[in-house]
Amino acid sequence: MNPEHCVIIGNGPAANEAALTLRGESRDLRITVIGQEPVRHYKAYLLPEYVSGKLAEDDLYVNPPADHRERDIKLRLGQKVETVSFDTREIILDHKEVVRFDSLIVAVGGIPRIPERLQVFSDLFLALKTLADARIWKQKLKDAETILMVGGDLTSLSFTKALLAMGKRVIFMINEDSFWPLRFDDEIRSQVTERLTAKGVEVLNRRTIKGLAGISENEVEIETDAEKLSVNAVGAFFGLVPNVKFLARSGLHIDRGILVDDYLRTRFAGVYAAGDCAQVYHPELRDYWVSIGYKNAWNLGKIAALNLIGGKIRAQAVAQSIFRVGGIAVNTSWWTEF
Amino acid sequence: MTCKNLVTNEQPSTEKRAGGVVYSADPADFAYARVNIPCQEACPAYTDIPAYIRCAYERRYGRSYEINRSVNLFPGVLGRICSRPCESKCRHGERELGDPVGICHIKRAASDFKGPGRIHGETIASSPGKTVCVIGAGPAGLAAAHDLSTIGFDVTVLEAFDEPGGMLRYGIPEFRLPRNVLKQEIDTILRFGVKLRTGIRVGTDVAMEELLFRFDAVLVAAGCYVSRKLDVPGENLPGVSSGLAFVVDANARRAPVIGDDVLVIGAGFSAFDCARSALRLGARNVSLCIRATEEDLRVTEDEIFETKREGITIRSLVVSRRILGNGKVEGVEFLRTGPGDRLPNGRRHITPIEGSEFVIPADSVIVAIGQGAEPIPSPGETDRRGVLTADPGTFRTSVRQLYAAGDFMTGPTTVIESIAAGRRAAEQIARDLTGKRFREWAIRIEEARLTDRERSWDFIPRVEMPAVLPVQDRLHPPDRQVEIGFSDEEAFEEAKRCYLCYLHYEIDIDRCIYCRYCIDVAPRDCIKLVQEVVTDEQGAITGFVETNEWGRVSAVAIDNSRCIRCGACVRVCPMDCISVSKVQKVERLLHPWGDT
Amino acid sequence: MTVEVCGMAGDGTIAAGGLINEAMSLGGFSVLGFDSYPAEIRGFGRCVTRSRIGSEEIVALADRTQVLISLDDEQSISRVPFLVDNGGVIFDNNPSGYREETKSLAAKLEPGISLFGMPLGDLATGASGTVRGRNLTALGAFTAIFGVPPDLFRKAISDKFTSKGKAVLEANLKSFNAGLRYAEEKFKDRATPVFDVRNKLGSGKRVMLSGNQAIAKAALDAGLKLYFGYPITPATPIMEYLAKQLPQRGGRVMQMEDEISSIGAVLGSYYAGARAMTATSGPGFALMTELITHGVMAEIPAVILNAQRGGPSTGLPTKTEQSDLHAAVFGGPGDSGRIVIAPTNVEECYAMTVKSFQLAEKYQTPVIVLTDFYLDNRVENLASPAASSEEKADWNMYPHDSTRGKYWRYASTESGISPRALPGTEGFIYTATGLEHTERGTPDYSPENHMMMSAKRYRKIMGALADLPSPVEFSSGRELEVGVIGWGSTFGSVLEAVNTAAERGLRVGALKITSIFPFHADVIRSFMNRCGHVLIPELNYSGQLANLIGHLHNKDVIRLNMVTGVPFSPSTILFEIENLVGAGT
Amino acid sequence: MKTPGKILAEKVKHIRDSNQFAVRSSALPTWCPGCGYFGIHHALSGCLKQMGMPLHEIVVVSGIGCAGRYPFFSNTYGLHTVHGRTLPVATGVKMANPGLTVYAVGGDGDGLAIGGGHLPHVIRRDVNINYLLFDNSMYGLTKGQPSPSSPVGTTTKASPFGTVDKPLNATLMALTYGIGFVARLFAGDPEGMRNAFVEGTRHNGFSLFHIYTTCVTFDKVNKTWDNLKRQIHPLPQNHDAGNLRKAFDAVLDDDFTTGIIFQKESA
Repeated sequence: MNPEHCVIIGNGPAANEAALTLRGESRDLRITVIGQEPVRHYKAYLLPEYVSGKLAEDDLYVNPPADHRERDIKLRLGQKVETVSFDTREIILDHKEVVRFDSLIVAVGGIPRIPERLQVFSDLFLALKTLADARIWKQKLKDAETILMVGGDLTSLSFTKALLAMGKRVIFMINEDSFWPLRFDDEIRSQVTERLTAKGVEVLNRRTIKGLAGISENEVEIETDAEKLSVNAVGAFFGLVPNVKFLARSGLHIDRGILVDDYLRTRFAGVYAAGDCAQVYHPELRDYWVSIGYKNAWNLGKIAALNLIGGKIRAQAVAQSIFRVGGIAVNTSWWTEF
Repeated sequence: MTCKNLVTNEQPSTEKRAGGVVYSADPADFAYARVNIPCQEACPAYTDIPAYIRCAYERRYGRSYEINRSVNLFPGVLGRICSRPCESKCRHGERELGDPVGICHIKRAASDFKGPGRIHGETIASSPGKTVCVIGAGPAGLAAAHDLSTIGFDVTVLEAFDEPGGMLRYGIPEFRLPRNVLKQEIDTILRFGVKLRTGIRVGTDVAMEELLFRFDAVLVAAGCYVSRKLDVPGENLPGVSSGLAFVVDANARRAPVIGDDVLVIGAGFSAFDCARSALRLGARNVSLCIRATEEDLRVTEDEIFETKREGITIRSLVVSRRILGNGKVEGVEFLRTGPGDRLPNGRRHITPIEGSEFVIPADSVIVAIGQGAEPIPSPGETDRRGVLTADPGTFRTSVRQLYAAGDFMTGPTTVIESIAAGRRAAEQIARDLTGKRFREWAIRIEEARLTDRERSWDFIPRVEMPAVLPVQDRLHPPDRQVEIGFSDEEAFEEAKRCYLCYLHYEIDIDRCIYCRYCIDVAPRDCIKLVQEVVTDEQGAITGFVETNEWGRVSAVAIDNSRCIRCGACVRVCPMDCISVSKVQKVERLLHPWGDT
Repeated sequence: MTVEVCGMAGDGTIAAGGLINEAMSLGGFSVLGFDSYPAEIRGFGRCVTRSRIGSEEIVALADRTQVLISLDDEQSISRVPFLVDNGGVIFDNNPSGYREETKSLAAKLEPGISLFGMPLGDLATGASGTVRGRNLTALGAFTAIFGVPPDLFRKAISDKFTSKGKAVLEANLKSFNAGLRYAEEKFKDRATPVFDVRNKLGSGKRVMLSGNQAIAKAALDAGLKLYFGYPITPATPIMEYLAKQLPQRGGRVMQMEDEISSIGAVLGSYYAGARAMTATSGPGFALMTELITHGVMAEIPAVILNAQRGGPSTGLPTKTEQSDLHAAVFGGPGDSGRIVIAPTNVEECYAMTVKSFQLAEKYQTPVIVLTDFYLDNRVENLASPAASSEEKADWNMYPHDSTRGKYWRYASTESGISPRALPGTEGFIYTATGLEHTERGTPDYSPENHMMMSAKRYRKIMGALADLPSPVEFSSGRELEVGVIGWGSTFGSVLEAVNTAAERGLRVGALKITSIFPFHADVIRSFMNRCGHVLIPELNYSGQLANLIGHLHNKDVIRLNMVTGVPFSPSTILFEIENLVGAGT
Repeated sequence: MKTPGKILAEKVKHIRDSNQFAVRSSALPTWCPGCGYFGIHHALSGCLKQMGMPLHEIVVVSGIGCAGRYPFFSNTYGLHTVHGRTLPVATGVKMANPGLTVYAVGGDGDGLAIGGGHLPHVIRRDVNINYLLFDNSMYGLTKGQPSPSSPVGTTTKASPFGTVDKPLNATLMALTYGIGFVARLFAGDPEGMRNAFVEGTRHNGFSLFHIYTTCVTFDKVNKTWDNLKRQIHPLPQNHDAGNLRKAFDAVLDDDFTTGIIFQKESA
């Protein structure tokens, strides 16, 4: 008889913790982890320091290369899930492979958000979410002096710090609909402006971007309602959105993220979601929340795994660490850093 | 499942015509068309989509337009605002095949490029000398009037508003549908002697009883002009308006007053129209509040994207509990919701979460959660709101001579459904009055040749509809059409993508030697070694049991549901046993003028 | 670096591998390539090409592969174990249908492998209208990912396809460019340029030759006049090459109705004085044995190439093996000693084929050149070979004019070589026969005569040792812990293994034997007796070379026999060497 | 005009119900897609089905070449021998057990080149073997060399300047050797082949079926589907297969008439 097959989609903290927890609890389970990026599990929050050169690539990785093999966890990297069929319990990979599962944990995390009105300029924005992004930045920064940061999520702040440390000139355009995961108000605006200015950042407030144009490989021109700027690179930091588009019309309940109950269960038996892609209702907040941050993801991955094999553990967010943005609340452990 | 055939209880016999053409009424053939030409089947009016796209490819835009107009009457309108049930069924959108063909955009191209001097052909039938009154000049009413007029009925249309068009004129904003396009198509519809009288409200200006006396039949197609209410406290506060009233005012250029912070409650096209119109009327922050999630919205993905791009926020999983304000609206209190299973009607069951109250401030609230029909004083059985009821199959009310159709009868639907309903009602009325059938659907099968379609065309990416950018430029003037329309070249490229599902490829197993040459050249797994053929009760093939065991291979069979009509198999078959035929569901006028 | 292309027969696998070899050779790299393919033409077999590319001379295929280009994922699964831990895989991520996890290449890979999935078929179709160009699309991707200058490939593609017409060439270039562009764009962040073409190997003109091509070219250079053959894998390409080239030099190629008639015609041709040859493989060689012994008996020269494949009988037509040594040396009725030589690489294929004509003519006997599937089909780039005028000279011993009228065709000389007259020469009429005969050539079954003539024929054959290449030793010292003796295509693997062992500090040596019969017993014996262990790796089950020379050692030689159908892996030999060193002390 | 799809479903059901392809093995043929051999296989399968012989009393003997693979695809006893020696082996089988029905199959290289010497002798002996000669004038398995039936001028890699040898005509050879039953057939005419196979199987003595077929992979010029379909035509209605002289005339007049050329009355 074939052993039960548990597939984990994603290769971040939630996914890896889920896999390790499952293996810790069961020797018989067949476990497959499918990661879209072609690299091993790394600490994404350290990427700014990797870009600045403070850390080497090897410092980012979490597990030694042979770790998964030793634990008999099949790790499949650089492979993308195209869709999931819950009727037949099949995962379809984008190279047209069919993988059958008995249970499933979706822990795909988030992807950088670009507001709809700016999506026509997507090509000119650089994000910093993946190691691949970081490599592009590293390359770019070799001969870039002036960087424009647009938006203003938490990654942008640590990245700004890293850029300043590299001696770059940073212009920061604070964008109210995107200062994620915070709901933006004047108090925060002035607080942020003050902090950044003190560190030598040129802060632009209340601007509307009218157009972006790539002048050359190394020059982007930005037109706002107030001025025209010319910079070497533009970083887009509008926060993350759960990377769940591939599950559209799969039958899962999806709003921003995958809607799960307190036990991280989706509406299908044996199917869980964890980490930055899960959306949970919180009675105290009177709102849904989505976790961000390494620790939260790690924790949710563990809970999903334990519940999958019969546990009954509630995922709970601490209200103080939850912030609202655009109708959605987020739980973060990063905020304390700022 | 029965075919939505006009002829539900009578079966025309299969007959042959010259030139190798067969018209079939065999249920198996209808079933074939249903399974294999999914776009045409998805269209309530059964528009022959592969045929008109092929014409567009041949740059015969006039013919392409006419193929549309012969069944849906409003190609120019539909090319801009159709809900496109066909595209979600297009095989190009199936998993692994890419995106659906931009069927609707090609329709618009046919309309844009057909040429101003185009003379619309029309098959007309002999006059039976009967009179019919149609109440309502919306899509259903106009469609019924058109069909009756072309078969010789004397038709009068009564319209309560000042202009004809119904929701097309008063419900759809001008930035979507320019009025000159609408006017031209209405004029074409009316040209066979339909008498249009506007500004006449039945029950007020004229009594139903009088109409029943003066006409041989009366068809009520008065649409849905009563807004549904939220039924929450505060709904009558100033600053709260119904979506319908808002758009009718906006479209009649009566410039409704709008605040800075606008909440639109509702999830349909109307709600989106309200939100985008509000922005064009000067609102600063517009939010759409929906009960379920974006995924459940029944508008197109493009619509959601464009709406967000214009700066409108969509707030999901919320349900309004009361409208707050003191003499004027100040905000709305909502509850969060949790989504449940999908209901049979496609909507999502949702459950408000107790104790999740929260408030969003606003100075205007537009409630666009649906409409219902307005009761018309009339004899006959009604529902509990006093609206005349009719049999959905025959359109007959309890009063002989009196019929009802369109949104008036069914509640709000789409334009294309209304048109289809109006046409079907017209046929029913004509039959009831004369005892004769005038139009019927058949499956037309014709020998065909290989086309010039190439495999490489499958990889052409879907041509995006060009839209006015940057977004700021859209808002002034407010009636500026947002979608620019395909160029001739774009329409040609998009038309190339169509798989031409009306072409049927089949291997004659009697002559097949099972050499698999066809499989060798097949571009994808569209030709199979088949052990058994699975059919449904009507005889349509719904699947194949495949095998790789030589002794079990009963046939080498083309799976038409995976065929992309590249013709590679036909070219190599040593036994010449692969035939191509054109299979179309067509409507036929049974007693054309001059046919004795 | 080793690059593999794997696909089903008909996917263009072989063509793709060939282009990699050509392009990298143009780039100045040393290349050794080898393909394996099934007997079915467009059937259901797996094709694999392996190209080892380096900036130093390459003597053998490597065990592990750095890059796998998959044209058929199901087939390529079998190649996964050969991938290095951080290898790369280029594959089609939009095949025509869905596949189960058990049949998916991606499912089998270790996480360290870089996946380069791209719609090869779709790109090729989009570029050239047909999916057939997907092999070129994959090469485009290879070029982009590993930093090969695209013009190397464009040149290689032009060289290959120009003769097929402009349309074919264009289609192929388009497919290549489509893959190149797509991969440049999609993998721009993951590209890992490894080929530095500035670092060229010697500037000498290098040509890309397979063993078969080298043999055919050598035959031409050696003055071949007539070729008779019958199609058989893996020798057929020699006939095809000659069919084109030989007529231009005034010769002829005749495809006969079978191997029996082929060898018959070769003997007839030599009898009449024209250089001729035939090439075959095991089954055809077996058919020829009777006529070969006729050649021995009638002392008619013949050059017979036996391209070995898996046996016995029809065996494994597309697999490599070294199991015809006994058949070559001993096959056939009677005491029929003949000369057998076996080249070990492409360069020697050339040299030894030239040599075989010289030997056949000089010693008036059939000469058998033993190659194998691997050696015949592998390609190497080497300095353009040429034969010296001495090698090309007429080596026949003509009868002295003084013997006119009293000519003994089979005169028992000291060397055993009897003057051979050619038909048409006045005064030297004789009859060649396969019956035992006297010095004059008349049938004679008397015991004395048969003893004497047998001795004469063996004297002649053993005398050929003087002209046969001596074994070559590659050693790291005089006293050796292990000595490895190799022959044929296996020797490259032996040498690589021995070199590696020497680098690891072991006292090891390799001995290359190219003269199989007769062989240099003294040289071999003295080598053996300096070795703690003598190891003889062979691609046959029974240890055929070991059987032949094993008795020369004062203790048992150690046999390492594989009949897996694939070339010997250097690491298998190295493993055995290290085992022996461990066991012997 | 056919109703789309419906006929297919009915026919497949009929095929399933009639167990028509029981004579096929389970292995899919490895011949190139489009190969004429499929047509021959289809026709012989039809013949066996039609004649209703027990499959276990049938032996198919083959040699080397693409046709040599035939027994693997047939649900009968099969014997795959060496190149060119099909007919001697088949003779042995038939002589050992006359109760068996024996089919020998082979290509034109196997039967006319390497094994060509066997044909006159098996005809002389008139052993009751049914010999299917797959004549596509091409060596397929060795990747495209000319065969003994290739027309003069055939260009292949092994004959880059065109062949100069004249082709053999197997039907004419067989008549000359004194055969009792010879039919010339076309792989693209399964119906015609099946009828001839039935007749020839019934014939008590050696029967030769000389079948024109294709090599879709290596022959793009000579015996292509298009060429053969254009050239092939049936024997005239009034052809007298019992008359040897007429049979010679028919073969000498026309290389492309198909049908039963000659059939001696069985004793």
